[in-house]
Amino acid sequence: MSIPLVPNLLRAHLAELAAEDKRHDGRGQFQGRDVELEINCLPRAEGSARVRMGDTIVLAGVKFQIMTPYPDRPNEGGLMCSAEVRPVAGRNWEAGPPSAESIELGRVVDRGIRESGCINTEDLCIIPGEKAWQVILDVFAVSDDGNLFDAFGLAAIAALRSATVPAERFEVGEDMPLDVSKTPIMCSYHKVGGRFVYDADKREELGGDERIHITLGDDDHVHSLQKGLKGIFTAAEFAEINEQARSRCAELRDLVNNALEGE
Amino acid sequence: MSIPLVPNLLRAHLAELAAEDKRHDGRGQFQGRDVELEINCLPRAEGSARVRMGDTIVLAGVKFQIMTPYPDRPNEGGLMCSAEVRPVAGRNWEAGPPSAESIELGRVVDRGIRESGCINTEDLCIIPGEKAWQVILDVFAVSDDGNLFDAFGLAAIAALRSATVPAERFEVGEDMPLDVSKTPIMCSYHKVGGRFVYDADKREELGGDERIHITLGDDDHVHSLQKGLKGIFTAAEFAEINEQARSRCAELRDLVNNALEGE
Amino acid sequence: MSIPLVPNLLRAHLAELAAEDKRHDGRGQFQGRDVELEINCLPRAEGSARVRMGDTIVLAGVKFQIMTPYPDRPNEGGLMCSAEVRPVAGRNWEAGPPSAESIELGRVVDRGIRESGCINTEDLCIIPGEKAWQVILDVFAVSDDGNLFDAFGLAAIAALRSATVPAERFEVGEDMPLDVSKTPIMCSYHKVGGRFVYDADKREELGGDERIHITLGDDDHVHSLQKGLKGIFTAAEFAEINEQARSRCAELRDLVNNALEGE
Amino acid sequence: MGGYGDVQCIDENGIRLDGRTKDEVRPVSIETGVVPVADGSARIRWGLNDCIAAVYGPMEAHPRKIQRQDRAVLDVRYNMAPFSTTDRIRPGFNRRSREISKVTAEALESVVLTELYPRSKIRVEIEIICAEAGTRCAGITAASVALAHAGIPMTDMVVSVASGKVHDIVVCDLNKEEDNYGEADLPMGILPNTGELVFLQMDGDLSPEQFQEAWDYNMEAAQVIHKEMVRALKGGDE
Amino acid sequence: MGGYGDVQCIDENGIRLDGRTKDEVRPVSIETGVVPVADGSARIRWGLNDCIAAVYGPMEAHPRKIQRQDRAVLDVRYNMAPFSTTDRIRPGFNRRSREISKVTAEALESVVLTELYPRSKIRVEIEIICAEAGTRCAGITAASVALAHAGIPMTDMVVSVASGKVHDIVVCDLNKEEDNYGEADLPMGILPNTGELVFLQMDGDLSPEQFQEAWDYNMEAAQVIHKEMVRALKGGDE
Amino acid sequence: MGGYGDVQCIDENGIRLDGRTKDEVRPVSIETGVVPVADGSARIRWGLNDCIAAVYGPMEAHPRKIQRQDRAVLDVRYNMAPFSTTDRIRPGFNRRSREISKVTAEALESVVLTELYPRSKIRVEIEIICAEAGTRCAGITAASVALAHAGIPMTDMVVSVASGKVHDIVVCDLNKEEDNYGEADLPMGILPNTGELVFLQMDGDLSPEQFQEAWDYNMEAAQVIHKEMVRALKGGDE
Repeated sequence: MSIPLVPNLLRAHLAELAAEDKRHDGRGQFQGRDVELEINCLPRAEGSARVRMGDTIVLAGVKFQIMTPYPDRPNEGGLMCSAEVRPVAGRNWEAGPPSAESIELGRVVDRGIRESGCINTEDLCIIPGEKAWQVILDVFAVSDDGNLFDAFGLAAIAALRSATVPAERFEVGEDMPLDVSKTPIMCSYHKVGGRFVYDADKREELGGDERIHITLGDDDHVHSLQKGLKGIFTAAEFAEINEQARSRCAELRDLVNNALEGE
Repeated sequence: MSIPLVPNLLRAHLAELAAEDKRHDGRGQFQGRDVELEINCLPRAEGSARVRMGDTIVLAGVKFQIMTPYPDRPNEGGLMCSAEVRPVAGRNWEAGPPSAESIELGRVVDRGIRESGCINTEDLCIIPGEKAWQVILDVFAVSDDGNLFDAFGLAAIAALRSATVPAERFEVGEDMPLDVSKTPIMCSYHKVGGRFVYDADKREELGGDERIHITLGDDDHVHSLQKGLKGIFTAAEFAEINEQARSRCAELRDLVNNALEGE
Repeated sequence: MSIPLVPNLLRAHLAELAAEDKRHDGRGQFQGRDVELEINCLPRAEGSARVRMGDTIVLAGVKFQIMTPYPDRPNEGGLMCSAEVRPVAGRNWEAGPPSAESIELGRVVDRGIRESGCINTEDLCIIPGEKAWQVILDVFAVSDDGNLFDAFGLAAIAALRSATVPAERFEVGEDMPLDVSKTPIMCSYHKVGGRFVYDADKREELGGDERIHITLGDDDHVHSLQKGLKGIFTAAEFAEINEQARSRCAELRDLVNNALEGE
Repeated sequence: MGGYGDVQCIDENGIRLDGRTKDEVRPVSIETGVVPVADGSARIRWGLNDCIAAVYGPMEAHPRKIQRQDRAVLDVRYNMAPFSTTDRIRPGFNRRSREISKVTAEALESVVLTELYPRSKIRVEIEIICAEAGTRCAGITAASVALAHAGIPMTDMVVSVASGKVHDIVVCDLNKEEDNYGEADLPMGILPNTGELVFLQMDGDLSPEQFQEAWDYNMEAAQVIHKEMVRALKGGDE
Repeated sequence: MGGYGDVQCIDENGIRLDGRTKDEVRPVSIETGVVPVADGSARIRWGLNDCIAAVYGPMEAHPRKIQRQDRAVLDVRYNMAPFSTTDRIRPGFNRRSREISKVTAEALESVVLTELYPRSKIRVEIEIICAEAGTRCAGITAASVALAHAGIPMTDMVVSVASGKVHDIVVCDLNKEEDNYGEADLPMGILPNTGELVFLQMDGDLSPEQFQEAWDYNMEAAQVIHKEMVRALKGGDE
Repeated sequence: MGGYGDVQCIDENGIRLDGRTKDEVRPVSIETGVVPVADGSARIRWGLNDCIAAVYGPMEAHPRKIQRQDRAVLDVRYNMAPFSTTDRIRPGFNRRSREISKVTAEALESVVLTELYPRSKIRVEIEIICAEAGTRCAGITAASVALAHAGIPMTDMVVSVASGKVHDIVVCDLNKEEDNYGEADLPMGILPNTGELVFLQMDGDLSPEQFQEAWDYNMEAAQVIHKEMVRALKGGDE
């Protein structure tokens, strides 16, 4: 995404609102936008999810391939997460080789999933040293009105948890659900008008400063952190949003569980 | 090729001529430039041709490689056509990654050959599942004075029909002619001054609108069509040039046959 | 490196100095800067060297990989030399794909080593047709104050001669010194103010014309030559610098030998 | 176009694998507003095809060298999402996508009144979310609706559809099996109000008579699809 | 973060493979002026890490589209030299390096007074010559010293260090084995004068209590490393 | 330069595989005007080498950052066509071609009066259609003729030729086998009117005496080739 000139008027406006403990769309400091989660919405994918948070819409699809295990890990398959935001998703996303923004986005979403250990790559082995599953998770932005990180994180874990290993199509056994042992959830906080808010929309992103992404596991364990963009924050600020993330992650985990039970 | 500013004066001039049923070089609406075809002109290629149409000059060369057949088609070899117009060929062709223009050119030439079925890829198998011939056809523009499409198409089929499979060099049998069962020929029509003309030269390309490429087989069967550039045409316009293409394709097919008999 | 506008004042100044047989830093026409050579300075490399010539500083590191020999040379391993000058080394070196300057630099250093025959690639074979050593020599510029060619050439041969084949780590036998039978040395001459000088620094490169790189072997045999940049020179000029190169190469060869004996 | 091996695409009663007769179009439904942040957008579901088109602009064209003094440029990208097909598609440069993007842009430029917006750029983004034969036609059709939804003036919309031949029988609006195992594919881009063309490709083998038959199927199908385009634009965003 | 297999990184007395106690920092030494042609430079040796940072600028920012009207841009590149690791690293584009370059730039932008140099560019080049866990921290720390050596005004320097967890024990300043076989890694970028943060990443698994412990180790380690940074800058080029 | 294995390149009577004596040049013929749309062009056939050079310009140099205030830039590309060698050459980026393009440009810049065309660009395109050792020399020589044919003022033309060593015997104008199996290759770019040099490379192993012998062969060969260059330019386009 090309970096627009700093919109100083927008920054000033958001700072005034923040001084009165308000946000431009009327939400509270740690209030998220409405979230819709739909499962198994992509007919050609082995697992999929669609997430809508306000006007931010994303898709995640899971595909499987047969790989040869790496020589030093003959009993393991692989997990690959890929995020590349295409220009369909917004005015400022450009075509061409992945930007630093889109690389960071992909790697942070990937680490949130991978570092939780929710997929045991040894479960993906078919024949040691010869055949294993490679799970490929593609997240795709349809409409970016801010906070793609959380939307991608939510769609990613929901798509994985809904996935079926297509063993029959590859003639290596019977189809079975992909084993996903944890449900890591990412919550992102953006410094806007001098304070952190949850689930910033595009205007808050444009008129804000640094952001912090927190991925928590089922038991409040921290699995991944990332601070992005220019900005200084204190230990006390971090402690507050970390506390907030615990309850919000639990709510979103319930949302995923309910959507999967609905299947 | 970078797109030059629309040369409005040239357009107006060509339109005036068209209104009087004339072309700037004195040709009739469906009259092509003189065509020269030379066979086996590239000593390092296994088949080759050189075509000159006015000041447009192109080469085509055929090379062979041994490939491993694809697992889902163990009895088939491959055919690859490659066209990349290098800056030697004209002032407006630029170095660098292939432009959309040059990709389209390559793919249209490729489809004209491939879709005619003139090469049976099963004939290219040497040992099923293990070894097969990959035929690589490279077309190369020396001088572009318009209508590279037809020059490439003609050189391509002539080079293929002149090719010898170099089995002895690869130690898999005796050299033999490449089996090419059909002679697809492409004819291109360019809207200039409001009407379609055959075999546009560079000036007509620059001052014209859309173009239509028609590839016909031995029996007037249609094998490939492509409309390029901005422009609207009617069913009646298409019917007229399709009719014209039948006789012209037959003439050019004779030219190829005669050149090969001359060998 | 982006080409700065020709610094005409600098050129004029250097020409005035040359007319009086002087150089801007007080050196004689064929006098080099002080040279420091340090061996085995990179803990993760199997052979390494650091060269300092004035404010030009470079590193060279040797790594080994196991390769499958090429089918037409089943008894040979490989030698790969790689030089890419990264922007750390100076204001005018830019990030991105390798420039023509950096490609030439890498290839000239590579040829100086390779064409001397100092490495016998048949010595690198482990099991014919199956396993062989690939020697990878990476040269790296830390600080470019002119004449990277000679600094790279010196670091390269010193790193190779200091290298140990890591057979134990790859479980193919016992560690042993890499066999390097010759010590090719490069000396470079730059036309500055109308005459050739040895070991030009950055200012002389910026205000100079063509350069000639000469790589000589142990017995004054010529192994590699390269003329770079725009400029015309005479046979007499070449004969003079070729003569100068013989004595200077011998001195630098002694420097390498002494550094290795010091190990 | 490959041979059809053992796959029997049409039965003895002229009924196709998906139950259609040979002159029938697959079910089509279109909605607008599916990319809320875009200036215009549309989604077409057509058989199993699922395609989104978004329009941004007119906006300033940059870098300046792409600007045209007398008109807007259309910057069109056709892309297949990685999960849109049975075998995952690797993101990145792709000659097929580049060619389809080019001919799609040229088809749309033929109807958009680009001369109203000199020096500007209109971005058209076409994303195939799920693919089932005829994705280039779905893309052109969805892009036309998205341009209209964005309020970009056009002389007409473009309706695109591909008929073809399978087992030597000409059929309307090829489905996936017919595309894979059939012998010819004729995609066209039609102006529904005049029957004129702005897009034409063809691959395979068609006799002159078969060619005419496929052409006529496309002309008829265009009217069916056009009705759904108009409905979606009148009906507003659902 | 992988499992630790048979590697025992801490013995029964709490002593680590390199002889440190769990709250100890690896030996650190810093020198300046190591790239004579640069406007500022620094080399940090930290355990077996060997990292060079060079600063060029402020200079005119080109191409113009990267210019900012109200401040300088920081153009930061983190790179690992091909011979810096056991397995040679192929030169060229690399997603990991791109991400580290980005977060490093953002950390440094938080302290550099970029508004003093509108429309200009400051290049920061970080090269890992030898790697032994924590190279991104070494890079940020070396770059801070190089910026100071170049005379670029900053509100504070950034000290970066990564503590983590191995065998369920939280340890300060991970070494290579602890990074390879441990369970968590928490790199932070700390302003030593205020304890504020400009850089934060984390990977792996930490309970809330372990997280706090690793955080506190980093805060303490930052003070130790900061002393060496100040010493190197006062001591001048050796 | 490899070893020569079993290939015997020169017989006991000093006759080479292609029938030449050791001081003989391969047959050379040159024609101009072979690229009708170019401002100047030439084709050289030299042994089995077949090389085309085309010149476009002087024209405006763009993008502007490549412009020079005081002279024209020469934009030279050397390329081998895919069918020019026994094993097909894949199109695209290639380090060898980049280096040859650079040294060719520098050789030609040494004679072209670039200062007559400030801010402009002269494009020189060299295409090897068929290759048989010494293609870079063929390219430089053809480019010189094409520049003259385009009417670009030069102080002299450049004649390029490569002598070398095979079986420890120095021979003039290496052919393919001698290049493959020989021990040294010395390509030079010579101004035929002064004997000065603008291009020089060398690979392999030459004693000081052998070096001088190869140098002298090149000087003599240059005169032979120069005659054909002049003839082609005087004779006009055939």
